[in-house]
Amino acid sequence: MSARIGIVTFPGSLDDRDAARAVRLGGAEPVALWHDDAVLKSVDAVFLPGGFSYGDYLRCGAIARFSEVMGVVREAASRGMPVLGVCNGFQVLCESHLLPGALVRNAHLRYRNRPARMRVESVDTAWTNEYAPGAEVVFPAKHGEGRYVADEATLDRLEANGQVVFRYLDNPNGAMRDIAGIANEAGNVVGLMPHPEHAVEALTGPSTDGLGIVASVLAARPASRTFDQPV
Amino acid sequence: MARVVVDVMLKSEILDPQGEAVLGALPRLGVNDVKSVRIGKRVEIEFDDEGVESEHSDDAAAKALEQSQIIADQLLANPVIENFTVSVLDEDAA
Amino acid sequence: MARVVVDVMLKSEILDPQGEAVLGALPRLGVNDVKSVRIGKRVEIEFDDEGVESEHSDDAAAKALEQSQIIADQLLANPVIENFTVSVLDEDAA
Amino acid sequence: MTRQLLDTVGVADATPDEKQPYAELGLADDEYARIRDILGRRPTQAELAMYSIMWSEHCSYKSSKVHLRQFGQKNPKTPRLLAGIGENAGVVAIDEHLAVTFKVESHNHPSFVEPKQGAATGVGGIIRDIIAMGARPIAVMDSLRFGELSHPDTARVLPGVVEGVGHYGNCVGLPNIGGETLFDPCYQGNPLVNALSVGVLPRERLQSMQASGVGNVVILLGAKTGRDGIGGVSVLASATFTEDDDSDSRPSVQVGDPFTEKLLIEACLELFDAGLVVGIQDLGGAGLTCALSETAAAGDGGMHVALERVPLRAEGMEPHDILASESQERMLAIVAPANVEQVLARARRWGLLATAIGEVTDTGRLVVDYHGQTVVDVPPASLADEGPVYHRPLSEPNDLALIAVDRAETLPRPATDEEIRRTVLDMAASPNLCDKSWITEQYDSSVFGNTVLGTPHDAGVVRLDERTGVGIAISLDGNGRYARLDPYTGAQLALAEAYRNVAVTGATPIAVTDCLNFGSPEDPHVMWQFERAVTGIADGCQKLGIPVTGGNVSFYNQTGREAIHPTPVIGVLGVIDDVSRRIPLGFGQTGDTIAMIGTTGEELSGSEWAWATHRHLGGVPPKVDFDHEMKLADLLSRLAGTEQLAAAHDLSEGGLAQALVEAICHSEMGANILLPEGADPFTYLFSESTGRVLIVIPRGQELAVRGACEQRGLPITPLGVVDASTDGLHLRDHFDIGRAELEGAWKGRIAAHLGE
Ligand SMILES: Nc1ncnc2c1ncn2[C@@H]1O[C@H](COP(=O)(O)OP(=O)(O)O)[C@@H](O)[C@H]1O
Ligand SMILES: [Mg+2]
Repeated sequence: MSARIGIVTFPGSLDDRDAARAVRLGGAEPVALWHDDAVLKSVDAVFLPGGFSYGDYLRCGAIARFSEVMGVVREAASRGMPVLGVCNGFQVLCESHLLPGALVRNAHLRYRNRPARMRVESVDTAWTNEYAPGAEVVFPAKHGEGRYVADEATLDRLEANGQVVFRYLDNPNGAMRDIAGIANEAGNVVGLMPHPEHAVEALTGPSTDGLGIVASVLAARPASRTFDQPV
Repeated sequence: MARVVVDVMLKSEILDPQGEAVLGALPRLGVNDVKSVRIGKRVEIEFDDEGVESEHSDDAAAKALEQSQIIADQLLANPVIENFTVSVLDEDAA
Repeated sequence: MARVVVDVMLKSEILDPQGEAVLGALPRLGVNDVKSVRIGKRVEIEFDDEGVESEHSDDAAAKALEQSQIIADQLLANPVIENFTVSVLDEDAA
Repeated sequence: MTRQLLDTVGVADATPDEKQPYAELGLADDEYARIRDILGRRPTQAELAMYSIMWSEHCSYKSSKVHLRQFGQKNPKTPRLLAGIGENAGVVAIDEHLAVTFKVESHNHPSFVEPKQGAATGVGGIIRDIIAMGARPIAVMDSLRFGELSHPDTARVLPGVVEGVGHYGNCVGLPNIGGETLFDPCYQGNPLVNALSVGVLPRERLQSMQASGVGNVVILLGAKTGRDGIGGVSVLASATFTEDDDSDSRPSVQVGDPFTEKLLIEACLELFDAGLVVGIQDLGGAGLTCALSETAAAGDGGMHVALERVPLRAEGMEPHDILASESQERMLAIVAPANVEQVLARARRWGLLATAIGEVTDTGRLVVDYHGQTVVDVPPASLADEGPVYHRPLSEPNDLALIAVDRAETLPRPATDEEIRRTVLDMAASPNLCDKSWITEQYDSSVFGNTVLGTPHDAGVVRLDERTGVGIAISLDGNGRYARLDPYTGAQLALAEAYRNVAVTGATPIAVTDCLNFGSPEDPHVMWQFERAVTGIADGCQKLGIPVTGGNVSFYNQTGREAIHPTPVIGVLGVIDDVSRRIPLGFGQTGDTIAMIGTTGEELSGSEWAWATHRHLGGVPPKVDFDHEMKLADLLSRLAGTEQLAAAHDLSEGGLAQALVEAICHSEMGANILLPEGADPFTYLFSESTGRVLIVIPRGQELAVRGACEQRGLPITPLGVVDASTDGLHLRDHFDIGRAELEGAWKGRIAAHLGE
């Protein structure tokens, strides 16, 4: 049976269908999860897609954090379930304190859409283990609030623990230490600003590098493990 | 009707590019003696008084303040990057 | 050192989708008695005192206020949809 | 604030002589008399507000109607057309299963007053037209015109407009797949913001705006109703309020909420798929007034509405305020009583407000009650369909004959190779030709994962179906300078360019939408320009065999008495069977042949060269040849299907020189060009003769491509080869320009002008 990857739809999620396509093309089965239902439908991993949840009003991801589904995602993540947040999903993970730091307004103050070249800095995560260490990848980056910030101590800790997962080669937003994506200490929760799900087909993307994300989580899947809420 | 204001500002150590941009534009307005500009959010919260009506307006204000504290802490400000202050607006200032 | 605060709020008749979104989220925090939320900008402007140093601090404040009025009017607020208020911050509140 | 007696139908009956501010509302004496005639009494305030809005130029098309009829009369009959002019947007069949709907609309004036919100709500409005047809919106485009790039007001308007277009589209999750940005002093006080949206639907999901089925329930979906955009009818306020109310609180500016729009899209599509709605209509200009009267008129003819049920955002709104409000992000659905609960539940699930406000009747009247008192009782067709029709006087502008003889072909030209080289660089750096990525990078282009070609390609190409690979191509084009010189030809040039831009991607053009931006219809010269442009488009579409499926007219684009250039903007939709066969912009590989299809004449009047280097506008625009365009389109779609082209690029503003600059900068490769024997390099590089395309032929395909051209009688001229090792433009025997120098001229101009 192929792995089941849950994709959460919040009001204002935009990339949920695209994430489902990427999951499908990567050989897994996408499963739709709804923000207002505290159920994970026996998925093996969760993908929080990009978009503008709740309009991204107030702060990106701030309101989505309070959704029913995030309660069970948080719980499952603590038990080791792989969770990926892309763009708005990354913001939700930071706002939910599943990942340290915050994503703030781009230093140049504009929304900018440009392919981002990045280096894979850590392959010890559930979502990057199939990449070669130090591999260069290109995903579209498109956001107005993607500048990663954290205090120096946190940044040092992230670096020391190998929790910096993706680093920009041409920093598009002023992110501290060129950070594009990070992981939690356990390596099962990963967030990044650029969009791997928009780099899965040569016809539509700047590369097909995004497929490595799905391949990684498939490879990381423990033989038989379910992260559903214990009954 | 209790009205509360929550002011949310970026922590001083966090770069505020919007404030910087405004600062950079000031000389064009002929203003040259500004040292810094910081831009944050002002959130005005208006509480419903139903049910509190009969109570003292002081109580209503106290309750509104307390609730606003929770709202600010949990939702309006992100403690990683922001600080906030909460204050009750004068009835007549409304 | 004069510090001025400019509060910029959407005019009351203008839709504030940000405020609406926050209002809609409050029940998730267990807060049910809020009637409205409006979100605007709070701009803190800090003036340089060089040159004004020798004068009275009142003069400095008055000048800062006047300049802030101009900044708010020309740059910070969009008169088509926003109103603003300008106030001097207490020295010690700083 | 004390309120006087409500102006009900009963009150109106009893007070026939009450003075009414109809003139202030823009109604003429005879129009007001006709309203009294229709009603057999004086209108109530609410009715007066409704008539004044529905009979305005914007809603009734009273000046343009007699001319727009030509589209219907000349439109070629095609089985593809599932819904045409008169619907919210035209719908064309793509294959057995899928149909596409698309339309372009203006939001010019609001974007000048409040650039960001004006542009944003323009995008929001056109998206709701697409939803109303039963389609999922899948992309947007924007055609923008500003005053001089160096003018201080452009620094206010342009960034705001771009931010608004970007913010709204990005936030509802629609890729922006193209558009245009042009600068001319004539748009200084009157920028143009035209937004296009396109959507896709299974053919059987096509929706109608009919309020049919007596007893069916009228449901208002989406945002609360506030005082947005009721500026026009606010003169009625003084009649109802004894105490004066802050006039500031009656903004004409509307603020968009793309988040609510996104919820509207998802909720409406769910309702359509579940078969829960009988009719649907968006609320755009004229708000409830328009939606109620149009759905009622299109349906069984009667409707009853309890206005107090409309959820309000502002306090103290009067019936006429509620009816006139242009609050954004609202739709009106007609639902069978048995389905009402389900509709409300589904809306709730999406966090969307939904309220039953009335029902369909068979009375033939639109009756609106407010707290049980009748404030409106009118035949709905008198509002929606039977507005005034004007035959405005037309007269050719007096200066046209003089302008025609002031030909750009007589202007001094760069003489030496060095001067021509300089001209290539200066033109590349000019506002109209320079790189627009400062703008387009503020737009999401890849959301949905179906964008096959986006900016800076000639047309946007979007995949519709992952299984079959079928897709569409759209281009949006206009040229106000050409239209100023000759509105008939100018409009046809815009049509021909959009058509060719679609063809260049390998798609086959199938349908047209248009946005006609003009000055005041009360000016006979403007009205003449309008009539000529409409006739040009209608004749052109007839020749091309593709129908105009819908569009928009924007009049009164002027500053004082000075009208903008007549600016018809044309959107052409094409279909491509397999998007993987699309032809991109660029250069292919080293050794590929660069060639040009088409003929270069000495056509410089109205050109970018004449404007950029001499500030000159005169003469007659280039000739249009639709037969040639059709052959060209046929050729390109054939060559796309057989994958015999590596790349193609339309020649338009700036001519061959600019097309080469763009291909070089995009592909980061060089071009070795040798002009044909005896060709005058200046004319060859800068003439704007139409019907020309730069193509790149992979090695080994030259003969086949040449044969395909000759077979269709299309002239093809080899120009050189692609060279990845030399980088830049090498014009043999004349000059070289390195890529760094080209890019230095072409890139970064907009940011530099805006001081960023
Ligand atoms: N405002 C805009 N919005 C979206 N795309 C734009 C805009 N302005 C220009 N573009 C894109 O930039 C590219 C170059 O524009 P233009 O020079 O007008 O192209 P062309 O001459 O082929 O019509 C095109 O792909 C066009 O779609
Ligand atoms: Mg073009």
